[in-house]
Amino acid sequence: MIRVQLEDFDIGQEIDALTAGNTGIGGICSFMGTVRDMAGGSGADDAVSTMTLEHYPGMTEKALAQIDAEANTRWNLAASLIVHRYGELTPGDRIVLVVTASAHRQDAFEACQFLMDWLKTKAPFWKLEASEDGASWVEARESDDDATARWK
Amino acid sequence: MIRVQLEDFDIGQEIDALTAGNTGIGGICSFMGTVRDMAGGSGADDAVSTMTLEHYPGMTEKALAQIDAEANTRWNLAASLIVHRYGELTPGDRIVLVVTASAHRQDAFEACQFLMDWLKTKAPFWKLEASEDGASWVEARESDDDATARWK
Amino acid sequence: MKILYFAWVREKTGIASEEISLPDGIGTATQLMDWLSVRGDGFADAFANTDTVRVAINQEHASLDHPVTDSDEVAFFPPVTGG
Amino acid sequence: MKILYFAWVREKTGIASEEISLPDGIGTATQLMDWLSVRGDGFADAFANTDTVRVAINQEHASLDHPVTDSDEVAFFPPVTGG
Repeated sequence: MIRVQLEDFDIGQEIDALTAGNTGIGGICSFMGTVRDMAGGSGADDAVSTMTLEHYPGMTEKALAQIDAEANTRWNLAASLIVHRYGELTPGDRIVLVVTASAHRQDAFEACQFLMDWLKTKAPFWKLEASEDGASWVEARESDDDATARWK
Repeated sequence: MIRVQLEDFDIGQEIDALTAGNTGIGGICSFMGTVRDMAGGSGADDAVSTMTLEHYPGMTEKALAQIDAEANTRWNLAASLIVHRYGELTPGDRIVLVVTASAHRQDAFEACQFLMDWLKTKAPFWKLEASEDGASWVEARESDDDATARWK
Repeated sequence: MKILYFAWVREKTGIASEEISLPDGIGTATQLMDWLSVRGDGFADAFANTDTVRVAINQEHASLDHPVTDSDEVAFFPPVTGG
Repeated sequence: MKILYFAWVREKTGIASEEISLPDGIGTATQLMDWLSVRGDGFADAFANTDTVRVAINQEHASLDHPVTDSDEVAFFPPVTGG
């Protein structure tokens, strides 16, 4: 299941809704990305005041649904969820939630990492960080490309 | 931080309490173990009605605190939490929660897996599964030993 | 053809999207970028370094030498930074 | 010495814990198990297959040949299955 939304989310409610009634689940892995107060590439002095997430409506939903299906093909999952926010956020705010539920924990852990690595390098989102010094677009990191490459 | 308790927990509240005020956190990985309705080693017909978790009070708290400290030595974590329940549970009930928060997602994922693998093989808990056919102690799995061995 | 621009590509071109008729002789995303570049300083700036520009055709990631046709939806943007 | 029994080891011995005075000549966990085994059928059954029994000494996992002294807290239990 995937959702792209402006609104915040509650991890407990999301997990409960996703796993309700399915008592074959033995493990639920989740990852939540939050806005850090330090600008991505720069020194610790450059405090972020807001982060604005732009995305490509239409492509985002399509791409997220594809990768969610792919994770369910590769691993034995009872349920999975991707929730990604867009719009203006501030440090500490939740950005993204990935939940994977499985009978066995290894499937849940691997699928969750796969989805996060993929989101970082393929989902059409762009982050604009604003600090006292002005606004700048967060640059993609090579380490994220490397992380995605291991799932080939 | 570690806790051993009879009571249920709320993952959202636990994460909020753990990460409150720390805006240097970029990613929060969590794993929740739940009671499955199928008996561990046996066929799908053997539906579990209750699972009772026995533990070793004193050693449990000590061992959990040690491994929590070890995870914080091995990975760059902003915060970590282990909550493990004991007592009588039924299918779908939450058993354990591990939360790891870090500036970078790889640290959070690895530390969370490390803690779960360790809990499966070293934490002094024992599971008694009761079904219509009677009660039996869950046997340790070799695959869990293998999973723990990779962290040496 | 519908063209969309995102993030700093959008800021440099000054527009988020437009409809154009694909001119004769433009057969790939790279050729489309070259053609867009000569429309003005903003466009020239946006496509000055094609190494930093990514393209999606009909909402799928594509390579810069991917064919484009007049019925396609083409999007130009920097490497993505979601998650 | 305080001795604790957990899970099916506890069920077989019939007791969860006891205080004993460590007899002379018992210097390791294995020797303690052997000594406990001859106290009755339940104990014999609990320690019949030492491959399936684990030991903790003073609340730390230990090997079966680990020394034990009268001031130790020793626990016997099956391989753990938490998490």
